[in-house]
Amino acid sequence: MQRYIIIRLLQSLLALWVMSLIVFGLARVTGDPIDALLPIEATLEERETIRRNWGLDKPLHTQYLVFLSKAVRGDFGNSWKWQGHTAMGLVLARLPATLELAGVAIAISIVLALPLGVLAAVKKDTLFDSVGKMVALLGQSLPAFWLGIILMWIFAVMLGWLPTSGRGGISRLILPAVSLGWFQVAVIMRLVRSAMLDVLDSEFVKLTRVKGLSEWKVIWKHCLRNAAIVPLTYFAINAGVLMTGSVVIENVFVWPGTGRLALEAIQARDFQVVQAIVIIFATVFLFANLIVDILYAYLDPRIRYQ
Amino acid sequence: MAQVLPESVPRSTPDGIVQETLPSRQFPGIPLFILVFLLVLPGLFAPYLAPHNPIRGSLRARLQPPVWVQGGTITHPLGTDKVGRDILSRIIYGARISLAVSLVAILVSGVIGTALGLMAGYFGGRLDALIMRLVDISLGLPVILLALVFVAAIGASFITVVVVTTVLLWARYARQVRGETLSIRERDFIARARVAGASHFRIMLRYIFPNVINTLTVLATLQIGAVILLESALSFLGAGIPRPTPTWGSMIADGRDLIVVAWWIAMFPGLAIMLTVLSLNLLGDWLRDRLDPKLRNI
Amino acid sequence: MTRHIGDVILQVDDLHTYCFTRWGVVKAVDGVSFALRQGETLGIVGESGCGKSMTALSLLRLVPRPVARIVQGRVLLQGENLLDKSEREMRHIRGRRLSMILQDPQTSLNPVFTIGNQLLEAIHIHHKGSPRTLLSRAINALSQVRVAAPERRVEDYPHQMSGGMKQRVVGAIALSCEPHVIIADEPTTSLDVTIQAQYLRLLREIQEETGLSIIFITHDFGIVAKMCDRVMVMYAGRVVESGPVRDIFNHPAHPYTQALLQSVPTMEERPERLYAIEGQPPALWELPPGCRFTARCPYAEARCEQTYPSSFAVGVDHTADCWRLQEA
Amino acid sequence: MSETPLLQVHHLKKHFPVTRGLLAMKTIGWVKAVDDISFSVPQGETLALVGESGCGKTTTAKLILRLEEPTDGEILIDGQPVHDLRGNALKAYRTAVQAVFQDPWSSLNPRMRVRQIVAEPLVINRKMSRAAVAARVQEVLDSVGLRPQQANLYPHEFSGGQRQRIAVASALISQPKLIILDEPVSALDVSIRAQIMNLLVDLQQAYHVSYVLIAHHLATTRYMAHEVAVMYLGKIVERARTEALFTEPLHPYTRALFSAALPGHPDITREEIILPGEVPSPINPPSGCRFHTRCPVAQSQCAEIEPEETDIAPGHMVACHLYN
Repeated sequence: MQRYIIIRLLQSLLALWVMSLIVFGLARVTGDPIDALLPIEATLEERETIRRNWGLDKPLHTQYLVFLSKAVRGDFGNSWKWQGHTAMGLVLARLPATLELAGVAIAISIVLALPLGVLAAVKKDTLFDSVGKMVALLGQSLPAFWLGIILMWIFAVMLGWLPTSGRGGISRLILPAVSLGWFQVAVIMRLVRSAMLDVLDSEFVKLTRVKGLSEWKVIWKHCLRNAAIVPLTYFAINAGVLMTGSVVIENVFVWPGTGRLALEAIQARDFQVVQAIVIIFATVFLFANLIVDILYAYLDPRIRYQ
Repeated sequence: MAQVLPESVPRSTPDGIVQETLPSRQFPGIPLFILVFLLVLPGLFAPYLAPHNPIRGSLRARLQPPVWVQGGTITHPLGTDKVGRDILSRIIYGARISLAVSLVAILVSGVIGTALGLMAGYFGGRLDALIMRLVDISLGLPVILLALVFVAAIGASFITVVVVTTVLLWARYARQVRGETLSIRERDFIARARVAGASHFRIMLRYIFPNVINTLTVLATLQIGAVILLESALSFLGAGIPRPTPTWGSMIADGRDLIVVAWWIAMFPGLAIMLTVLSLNLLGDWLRDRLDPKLRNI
Repeated sequence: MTRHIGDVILQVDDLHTYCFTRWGVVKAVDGVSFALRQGETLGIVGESGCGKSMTALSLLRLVPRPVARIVQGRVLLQGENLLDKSEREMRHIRGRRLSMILQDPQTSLNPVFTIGNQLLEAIHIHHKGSPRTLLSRAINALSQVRVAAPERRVEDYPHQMSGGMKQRVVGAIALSCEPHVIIADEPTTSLDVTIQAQYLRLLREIQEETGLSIIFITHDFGIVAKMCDRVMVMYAGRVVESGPVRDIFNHPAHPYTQALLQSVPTMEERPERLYAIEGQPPALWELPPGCRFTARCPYAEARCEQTYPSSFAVGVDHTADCWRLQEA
Repeated sequence: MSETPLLQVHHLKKHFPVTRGLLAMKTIGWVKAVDDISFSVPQGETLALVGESGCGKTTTAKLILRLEEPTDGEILIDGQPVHDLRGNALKAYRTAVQAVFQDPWSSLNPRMRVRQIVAEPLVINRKMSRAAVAARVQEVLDSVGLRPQQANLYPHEFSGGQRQRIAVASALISQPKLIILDEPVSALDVSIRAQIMNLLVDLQQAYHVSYVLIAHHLATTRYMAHEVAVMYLGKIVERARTEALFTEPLHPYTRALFSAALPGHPDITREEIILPGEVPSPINPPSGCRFHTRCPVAQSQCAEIEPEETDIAPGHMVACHLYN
């Protein structure tokens, strides 16, 4: 078990390192990195300062080592657009808003998708199942940003039930969280359904019925725990999808999180902030993965006792 | 839909239990129809189909509502945007981008992903570990963010969009193909091929690849939908194909701020995306039922 | 054997279980009748797809729904018709009065729960008591199937055990509530021969201790010879021959039984050539109207194709469905 | 028996490493799947390797088929060391040695037609015209009892027994000298098994081909094999002509296997030897005689000294201290 987590941790660090290479590389793929790193209107003086600060006169690998050693300490330099702030400081200040949004979206998707998926599998080929499948299909086909706009139009503009944008209070959280979680609901529901169908077919479920166990216990104790492993795997992958989905949704709802910061920073060519965001997103994603891996081990003793 | 007998195929397995497959879906006629008329035909023949120039509008005709709403005209059946461009024509031209991006991205990532997945699954060991690590990393990349960074660094273009989608998609193919290859590799017909002296290349090409084609078809169909969604999100954020080329995503972005006064600008391109992706998903599901070897008599 | 064979405990009359599929109605069990006495072992022999497993699942009312349905018949357990019971009543019967050992020990235990948990669950359904007494019952059940150090084994997960050990646990679960009848569905097919020998001996010992009735489902006449008192041969959903085990081995009456017995190589002698039954069993969704073995039978006549033969007595308690026996 | 046997196996060993470690794999033990076994098979005869799962019989088959590299020892076909073959000699070997596997449901490529499946060994290894290949395919299909029209079908259109016939046809097409039969009937229905066993015996007589038969079912080996080698935990514990072995099994493990075999009639009662416990792990197998942990007649020396392979009678080898 310990060994398993250590392996996963090492793999995460490896991924993070690759990410740092990408971030470092991106700024340098097109000729003079200064062009990429700074807005066009930057003065010659500023260019020179950056060039010296980043050691851009030195060979590439030295530059990378400098970048890496600073990055490890969370130092991505100062923001260009938001003068007087460090890139990392800006990102960390905005991170809670994004985590709040993503967290609620995850909660919505689990609370809805898990029972719906289980019921769809148990009531396979009934009306409930067909409707569930259609809802799931629809969910996977809607662009989240469009859904957000339409929801905003209906519930905020036409009905006036909810505020259109901004952060603060539950009422402002509902629309963005639903828009962000919608896709997840669809995907997880489908995964749970198919995983449940496989489990319901298995021999050990037959044995629990032979024992005389009630159907309720067969499903919610024996099947769900086995079936949960599949959507969990997916979840690890899609923690990243949620994070990036927030870039889109935050911009629709003017949610003051990292996603919105990212777009603003990119539009202002504030590369220091962008780099910090990419690395932070990757870290959050990898951390989510690690948690999923640990949950995995909790659910499946075959991993725990490896 | 109501049927007295469950639609299913009995299958005698070696252990003799009659197994039941999922009820087979009806032929996806409507989804195919939607795909042809919303994506394929407009994508191929946009200049002949579009009633108006998608880029140049007339300011006199700005913010016209669709034909069935009061104030709408038959000249612009789906209305116009704030600079008087015809929404219908822009949707027809937008299909080109969706079609081109998804086909190119699917093809490139499919070839790369399949080849790597086959090798990882077949040879195993360190090569497998290496490729799967890359897959994990690639699946963990914050794609949209990365795309934005790309665009900031290189500039928005068709190539950027294709590169970004490929970076995400190849890994899904590789993962899927590797998984299938792992299980196919253990089957006795591979051992028989090795006994007969078949080379690794021949085994991968003649024995494993034909057995993953079905999965690939299903995956590709479903992925086209995913690419269209991704491309539209990038366009929406201004990181897709640069303006003034009309794309469904950028049209929605145009309509966002005007949603209160001119809901149709954002509504119709969104519906186009939804219907296209929904049709692709339905088609993929149908293909899965039809082609997935697990559900067929082998 | 020192077993006492008592009264009829389970009687099955004219059981029909059909699967309704797109290809037509699969008559998986098509008119099966038999009686099982207390303390007796009845073998149900047949090839894959002959309906033997579906018969077993029908007795427990666990046929895969909605595809399969029991369409006709009676299953009388100690005089009560199980097919009239509600699902709730059935749950009290399963495990407690009628239980089953499944075929594959590798997949019949839930990998994510300890075996103690799965065993306790079975006991808890039918018995009330403090956790302590239930646990001691579980440990007893494990020692009954000769699992060494059962106190420690209850903490184990299935993947920590060997196949033979898992099958013992499956047996312990099935036996834990002291059922009157147990159905063993090919419980040893996936075990090695020496482990199979251990398991068969174990079942016999438990039967001697408890007076249990066993329905042994198998494709192997060797198991029948070793374990069973009476045997019932199934072919394509029907019982073609049934009778006491020695009678069947000494005077098989149905051509299918005869052919099966001759086609299996034995340890005792090497025949010059094995008798081979040509062809293969018919598809269950397009059955001929007459005898289902006609196409492969060396003695087939015109009437065999047209009408299904009735059962003819060929000895005490020994019947077979074959027109050739009408004259005799 | 003066000429050299077709297949000779000398002191064959196959040890698989058990590794552990995060980055640098460290070998912490060895699975001794096959540990110093020797046997030979003359042209036209059948040798059966019998034993329970994990005894090494399948690994032995893989070694002969060159699907695994031996750790030590050698395998000779016609006096040529199999694992040194390269180029044309290897191609010749690939046609001379073929295999039929256990599960007909997984041993045929579902995406190839029967004629392609059957022709594969020829297409890969020999330069032959299409017409010649097609003619040869028809010939072997006929010899296994399939109709020529069936060559254009896909495997899923066949039943288990017919699939196994296709597998046999494919093994026969290159006129091999040796066919490895890995449990060829155990996945088949009882009424089909006799068909395939008869077919294999007939083909051996017709083409004078040798078989190495992997089996766990003793009665099958009695019907099919000329010689039987009983394996336990990577070792051959007893090897004898079939008749001799079945009349007088010597090794305690062989006896237990015989006792455990199911009887052909309810009146047959055998001496009941129930072995305690299960087969130990092949990782760090028991010292001395590997069977001593379960042996009903084990003595003190059995735990310490490994018994030597001893010929009790001509052609009857047993490795047990009882017979030294």
